[in-house]
Amino acid sequence: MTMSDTSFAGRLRSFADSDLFYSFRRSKTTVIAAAALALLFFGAIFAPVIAPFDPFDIAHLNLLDSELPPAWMEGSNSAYWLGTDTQARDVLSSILYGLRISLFVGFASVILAAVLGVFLGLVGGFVGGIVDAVIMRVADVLLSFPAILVALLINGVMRGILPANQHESAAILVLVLAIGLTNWVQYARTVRGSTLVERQREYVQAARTIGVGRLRIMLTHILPNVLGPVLVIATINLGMAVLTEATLSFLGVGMPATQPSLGTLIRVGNEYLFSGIWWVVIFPSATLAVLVLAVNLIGDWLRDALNPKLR
Amino acid sequence: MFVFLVRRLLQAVMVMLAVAFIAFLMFRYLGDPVNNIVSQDATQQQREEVRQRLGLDDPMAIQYGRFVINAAKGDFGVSYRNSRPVSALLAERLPATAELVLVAALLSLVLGIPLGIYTALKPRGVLSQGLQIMSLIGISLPTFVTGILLILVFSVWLGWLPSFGRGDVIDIGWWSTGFLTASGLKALILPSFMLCLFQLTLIMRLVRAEMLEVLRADYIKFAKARGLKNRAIHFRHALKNTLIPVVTIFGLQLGGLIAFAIITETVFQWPGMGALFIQAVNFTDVPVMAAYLVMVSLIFVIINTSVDLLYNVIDPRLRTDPTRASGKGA
Amino acid sequence: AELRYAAAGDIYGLDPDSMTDSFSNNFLSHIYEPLVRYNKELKIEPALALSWEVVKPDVVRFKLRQGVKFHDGADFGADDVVMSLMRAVDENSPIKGNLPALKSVEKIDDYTVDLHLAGPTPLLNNYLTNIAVFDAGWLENNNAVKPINAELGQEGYTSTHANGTGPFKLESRRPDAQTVLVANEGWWDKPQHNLTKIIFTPIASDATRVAALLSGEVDIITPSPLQDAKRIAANPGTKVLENPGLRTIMMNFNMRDKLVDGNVEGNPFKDARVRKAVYQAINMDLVRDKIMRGKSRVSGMQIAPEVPGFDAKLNERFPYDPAAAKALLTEAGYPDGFQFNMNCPNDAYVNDEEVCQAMTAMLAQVGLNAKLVTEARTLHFKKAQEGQTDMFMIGWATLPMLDGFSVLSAMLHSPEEKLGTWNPGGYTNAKVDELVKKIDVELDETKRREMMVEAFAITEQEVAWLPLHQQPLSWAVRDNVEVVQTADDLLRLWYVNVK
Amino acid sequence: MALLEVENLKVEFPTRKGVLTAVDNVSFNVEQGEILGVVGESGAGKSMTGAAVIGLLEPPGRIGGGQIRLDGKRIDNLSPDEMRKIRGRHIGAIFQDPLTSLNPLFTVGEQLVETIRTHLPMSAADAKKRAIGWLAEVGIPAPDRRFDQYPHQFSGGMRQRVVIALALCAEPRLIIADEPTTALDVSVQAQIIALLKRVCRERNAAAILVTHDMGVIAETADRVAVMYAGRLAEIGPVAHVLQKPSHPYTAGLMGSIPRVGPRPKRLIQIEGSMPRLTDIPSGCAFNPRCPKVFAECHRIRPELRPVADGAAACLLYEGVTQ
Amino acid sequence: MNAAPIKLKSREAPLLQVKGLKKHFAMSKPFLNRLLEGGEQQTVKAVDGLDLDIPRGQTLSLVGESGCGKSTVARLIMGLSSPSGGSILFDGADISRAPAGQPADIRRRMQMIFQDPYASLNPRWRVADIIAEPLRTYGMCASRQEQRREVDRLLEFVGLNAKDGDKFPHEFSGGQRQRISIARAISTKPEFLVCDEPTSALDVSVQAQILNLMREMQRELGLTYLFISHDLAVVNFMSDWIGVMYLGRLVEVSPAAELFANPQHPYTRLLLDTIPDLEMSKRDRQPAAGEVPNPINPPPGCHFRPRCALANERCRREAPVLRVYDGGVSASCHAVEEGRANEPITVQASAAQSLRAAV
Ligand SMILES: Nc1ncnc2c1ncn2[C@@H]1O[C@H](COP(=O)(O)OP(=O)(O)OP(=O)(O)O)[C@@H](O)[C@H]1O
Ligand SMILES: Nc1ncnc2c1ncn2[C@@H]1O[C@H](COP(=O)(O)OP(=O)(O)OP(=O)(O)O)[C@@H](O)[C@H]1O
Ligand SMILES: [Mg+2]
Ligand SMILES: [Mg+2]
Repeated sequence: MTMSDTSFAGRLRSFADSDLFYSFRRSKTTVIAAAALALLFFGAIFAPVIAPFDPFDIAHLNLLDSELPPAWMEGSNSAYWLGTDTQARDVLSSILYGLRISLFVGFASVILAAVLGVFLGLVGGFVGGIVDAVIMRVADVLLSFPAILVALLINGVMRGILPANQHESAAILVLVLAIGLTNWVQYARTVRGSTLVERQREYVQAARTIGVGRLRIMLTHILPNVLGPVLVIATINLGMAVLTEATLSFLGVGMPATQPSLGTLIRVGNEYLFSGIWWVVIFPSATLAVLVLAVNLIGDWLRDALNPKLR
Repeated sequence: MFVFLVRRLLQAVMVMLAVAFIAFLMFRYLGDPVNNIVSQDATQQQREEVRQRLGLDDPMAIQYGRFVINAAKGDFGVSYRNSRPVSALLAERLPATAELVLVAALLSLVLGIPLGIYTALKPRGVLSQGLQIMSLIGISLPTFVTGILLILVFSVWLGWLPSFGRGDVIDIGWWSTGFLTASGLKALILPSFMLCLFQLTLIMRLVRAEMLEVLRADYIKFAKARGLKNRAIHFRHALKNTLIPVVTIFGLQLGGLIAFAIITETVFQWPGMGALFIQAVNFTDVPVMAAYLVMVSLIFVIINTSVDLLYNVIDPRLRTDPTRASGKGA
Repeated sequence: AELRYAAAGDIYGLDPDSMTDSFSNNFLSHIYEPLVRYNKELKIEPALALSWEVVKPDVVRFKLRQGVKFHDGADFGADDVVMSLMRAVDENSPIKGNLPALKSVEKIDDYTVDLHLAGPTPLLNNYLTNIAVFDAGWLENNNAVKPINAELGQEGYTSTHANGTGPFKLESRRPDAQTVLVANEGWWDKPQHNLTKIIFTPIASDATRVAALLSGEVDIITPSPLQDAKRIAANPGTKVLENPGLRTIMMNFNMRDKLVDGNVEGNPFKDARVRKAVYQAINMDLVRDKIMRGKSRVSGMQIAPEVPGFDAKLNERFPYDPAAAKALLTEAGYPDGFQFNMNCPNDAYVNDEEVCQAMTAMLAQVGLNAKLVTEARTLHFKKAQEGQTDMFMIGWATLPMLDGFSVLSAMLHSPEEKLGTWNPGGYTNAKVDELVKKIDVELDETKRREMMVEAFAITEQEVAWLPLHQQPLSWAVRDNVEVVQTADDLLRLWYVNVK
Repeated sequence: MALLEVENLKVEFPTRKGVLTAVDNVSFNVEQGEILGVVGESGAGKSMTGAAVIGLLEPPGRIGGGQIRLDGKRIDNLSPDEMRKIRGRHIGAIFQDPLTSLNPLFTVGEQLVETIRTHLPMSAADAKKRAIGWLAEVGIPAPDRRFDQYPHQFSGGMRQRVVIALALCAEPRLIIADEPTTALDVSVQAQIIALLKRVCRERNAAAILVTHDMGVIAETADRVAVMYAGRLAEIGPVAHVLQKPSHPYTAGLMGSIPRVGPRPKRLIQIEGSMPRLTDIPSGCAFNPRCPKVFAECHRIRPELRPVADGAAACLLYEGVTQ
Repeated sequence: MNAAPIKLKSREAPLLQVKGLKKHFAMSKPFLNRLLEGGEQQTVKAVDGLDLDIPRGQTLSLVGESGCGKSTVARLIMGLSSPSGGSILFDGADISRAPAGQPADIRRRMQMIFQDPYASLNPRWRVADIIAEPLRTYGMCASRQEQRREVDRLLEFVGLNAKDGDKFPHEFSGGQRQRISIARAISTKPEFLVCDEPTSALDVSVQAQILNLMREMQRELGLTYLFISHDLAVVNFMSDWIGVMYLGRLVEVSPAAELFANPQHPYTRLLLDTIPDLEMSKRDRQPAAGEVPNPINPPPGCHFRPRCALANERCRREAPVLRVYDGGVSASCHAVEEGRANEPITVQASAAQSLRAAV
């Protein structure tokens, strides 16, 4: 039996000793994916510090420097490692900042969807009755409607509700809402399913006989026990959310070109695929692909690792 | 069964009403169709006239009500852009989308299921792991980028396949089909591949996961204990059980295919409903957009209902009580 | 020879009276012809009319060409013209604004008609270039005398069938997929083309369109993205055709009392010095060299050189001079600049979004904080027209008038009932208003032009608008295609030869 | 020669913390037509022993040593395909839960016919006749109608009957029944046990009956093997083991079973619980709980020694002095 | 309804009184189905008119086949579900409509121990937190220290180590977990414990430990138990009174010794016959016939009639009621009432046929 130790170092040690960490270490692809993801995160979080330029500081853009190729090519300027785009923005910096936005949209929408979905799933599963029926019918409708169409609709409505001059600044929130509101169903269904099971579990009954309140039971007893699958869905959805943002961008409702996400960079760069300025599209695409791939690989692993049946 | 269909019908009506409502809410903010209809230097008075003729000056609720009533009669109004009845426009483009989606769906099944089985039965094989990673890479790029890359490689560099359009089509009644001509079939390859890539991956991964799950089931263990042949165990007992969730997801994804066709059709200039929808969005062609959304939701309801009915074929437990199928997973 | 042609969008339908879209109308002019048409030099020349004379200031008489046959074999005559023109200006016609002055048409004899007008109409022929002539009998037989009435929900016969006098006949059409025209052997004019068939395909995606040309699936594409020019030129067997076009891109200033999204009291743009500062802060030469790849024509006027009313002197831009701009701002009381919003479309003009981005960068360098919003054109023009912007971009080609009056009346006259429709910023100058009203009815060509130049001089001095450039026409073709590129960006396939 | 001979069987699970031995040096025989009961607490290795015999250890589990012989022929080292031919045909199996043992998507008849035809050369029609015969045999009324029904249309007890029919329909001579009644209701349990006994007797089939219910053993088995922590603690005729257990563990186990009749103030209880596989004490695995423990028990691992009619693994019987 | 069957030895009022307790579950199809297909609302009568008195300091056990409603009774008493009819009095106070945990001053005095030791402890909580939860909820400890001390005491009381409080449930064996459950249940110093099959998931050697512990606790703390099990031998060890349930109704309630010595109801006899006899090995016992009938559609009259060898026309027509007989025995059976059951009942007769004909 392992000694329990509540100190942080102790927890760290017991994590390092845990099955989860062991299975992580054993899966080489996952380790590589995690490393890549960590690198991307690092780049995104510290973009203002490590990016060679600030692509949002338009006062310092000089069109004369536009469309420079990557540093190792002829006619390049070594200050711009990955070259510049048509607006003379440093591609590397744009990618770092774009990554920041993509990751923000991805995370925020996943968190929104997860919080909403988990909450609705918990309530639906625990309270049951009409509340549950309404939640699940709405979920059915949403589920039977493709995500990008729903996102398009929500996006349209959100833009309508906001005053016109805030569209640009609110674009990121609109996207988060659109993607988040589209994706909560999966969480809600999963959590509801587990809640229905957990609710019948005897530890919940035990808490009820003691007189613990409903909300408290939901939050302190059931919630921690249904989070496993949520984590898995969230990981995989993170990749999907980033891609959805890119796709919405392609359809013209994504992030504006003034605060480009990876998706916007790709959409804009896409037009230059034939023209020889390949670096404005290849590098952002590769970054996006690595990001989504890494997230999916980790999600895959997590699903297997958290599935008790597979152990 | 009858009750089941009635319930689905009610649900369908509700979905479509809701969709139409949201669509109307949204259209107000998509732009002003009048600008696209009158010439650039039209006077304010001309604009007002057009607005009035199109009924755009009525309150939203009235516009919505009118739309619903007319739609119930099968009349979706007239496209602002093409001055033709929306139903005719949609009918014209339905075959293109239907064929594209059908081929993509079949491709994803025909490739996805065997690959999924293979990777499940040989989970540690090099080829399996390669396939797994490849499939993930396939869905890690936005589809529009994949589409352009496909064109670049297969049309521009290799010159094997057309970069746009449906090729030659043959009319059978009001249906135009590209299945009967060589160029039509050739034209289908790239777009349907691009469209199916995501579902293909999904189905492959799903089949694999479900298969692994099923292979651990007690009845498989018992089947082994009875000494059945591996072939029978894998392809009779395991596969059939695997198919139940696959059918659900496939049904849901069919909806996704129709939606993603918007992007494929844009990239490949495929003359289908998705391309029409995008044009309509660009033009604020409200009747077309509304009709498209309503029609797509109708199609989804039909698909979902068929999927649920399909369950009964596969799963005898549901035959007595098809309502149980509605508890399907995501 | 056969020509495979791809453009960015499909035509809206086959009835030229059902839309004002210039691309559709141009395409249909291969099938339907007007009384008069523009030639290769964009000069008006007779088409179905042989000659015309002003009988009274408000009556113009047209002599019609004889021996012309419609595609279905019917003869062309005065009845056709009467019915076609009245159809265009019918109460329910969406295009009645294209011929605002016409009151009625009178048949004098089988080959003569009189057009009765609301008053002197110097631009009558310009308008007429855009009005198609149908076969009266065909319209009657197919219950299509009235223009298509969209609300009734009927499908107009004319939107799916076509019967004109033009150089090409409709063979088949699948919307959004393919429209096939074949040469009209019995065309009245001497063909300058060697085409037997035109296969037209819309390809919306730029990249796909270029790919189709590169892979040899089409012979000509319009437009060809500027940035792909190098690639297309380098590709054996394809070339790029680039010329300055008619469409002038410009920015409008909000001159109402308040900024929409400003950080200062009142509206600095009401001060001409501020507008001039904006003007001088922008380096259009650099924009041309970089973003427009050297292909645009920097412009000081709101019209292109081909358009009557143009004046070479006025076309000189105020020099790019950030220092002067800063000085002007300081003088006007805004040494640290101010904030305002700037709206641009992202799907309407060549590299529109990029141009605006570059401008915001340049404005930032003199301390002006332009909050850029780029949107699809439907949203953009709605906001622009409703005055929800402080600066917005618009392009104006003066088509179909092809005359400076188009800009003066719509963009520079104070907003009024029929005038100043595109002056949402609210620029007002009494002298300009007065000149516009005079130009409207002046039949003497020289006087009209003088007055137009005078009006432009005033507005330019006051920096009423900020002209940017004429955007380039960019088409690309296979080497064996010879095509005449006109500044109005319209493809006239009856001048095309395929070797 | 015994029908089944298991000699020094070892079942191992390689884990990251080392190799766990779930079944450790277990040896026993099963004679023709005999029912051998295997009892023990949860985790004692009963199921693993059964699974090893029928060759259905789930990876990563593996046979780590010893031999299993059927009719004197080794079967623990056969190729998967050869082993498949033994399963069903020579060794049948029944598992705990009849609900999950049957494939829900195939009719009961299909599953029976499939099994019969896999092992016996027979036409489809003959196989069907035989399948219906089997349904009748296990006491399913209206077997020809039931033939075309799906498992979910059967009640729990009837499903377990079907499972028995499936296990027997290729006429194996040995049946491994792993807790065949645990999932069933008390009143149905007895029916199923009675059925199992009857068919084994009628067909002269031997059975290994895995359970932790002493009552079931008492009325079913000829001999009983008691397992503890992966090892055989005692094996012998039922009457002997249940009434005069030799091993202190068996004795404790029997004492802790409440009985009908005059009730004691306290039940006899064995302190503590069975160790996990990861920390089995050295020497005798039972030593921490044994009331008769002495110093040597911590050092020497007892071997199975004949005691009375059976055998027990306890140092008390090895002549080791206290 | 008859008077409560248990004759009290003391004059003291019973701690728990249940009168005419009912719980019906609606099993109807969705509204739309009923509308279009007709068919009326169906109900499962999980508990159908139950009368029980449990004297202070004694144990009453409920036995019966799966699905006969034992757990439902437990849940109703604990307030985990609300009865469709009847009343529950705890120490004279009617709590039949009060939800679980309320009113706190009464519910604190009654606690429950569950069947599955693995499922009844929240796997994400530390053991100390689990045991302290009732203390916290009822505000029984003034300070954290006091709470911790109390938890330690409880752990040691049930035979665990005070240090075990820092561990998580998965670090314990099944028997140890059940001890933790017990510690939690007695933390509020209850007088009454409902134990729903507390040992059926445990191995016999561990079961003995738990049963012994519970008996000791009863002696030391003066607890009153409602003990639920399907194992008659276990029930025999634990109980003063035994109630036999069949399809939601009590068919017999007797003092424990009496029930085994002299079973009255045919169903009780059938149950007794399923107890394997450890002493008589390899006996060919005739198993009980038939399976538990469907509770949605119980036969009219006596529910046990289809499986009963003594059934006659009256049993088909008329549902029997619980009657009190000598020796504190009460049974609900026409045959017993008419004295037809005095002969040893041969359940075997019908059982032998129905072995092959069981449906
Ligand atoms: N995959 C595995 N990895 C590691 N150990 C395992 C694995 N499967 C089983 N075991 C261990 O093997 C031992 C024997 O298990 P087995 O299933 O034979 O017990 P059992 O006697 O049948 O118990 P039960 O009565 O609960 O069925 C157990 O301690 C179990 O923990
Ligand atoms: N929430 C519910 N909804 C519908 N029916 C229920 C519900 N809970 C219990 N029942 C039914 O009530 C009857 C009695 O169930 P209960 O759980 O009390 O039986 P039990 O005697 O405890 O059985 P077991 O020995 O299996 O635990 C059963 O038929 C069950 O199906
Ligand atoms: Mg087992
Ligand atoms: Mg129960």
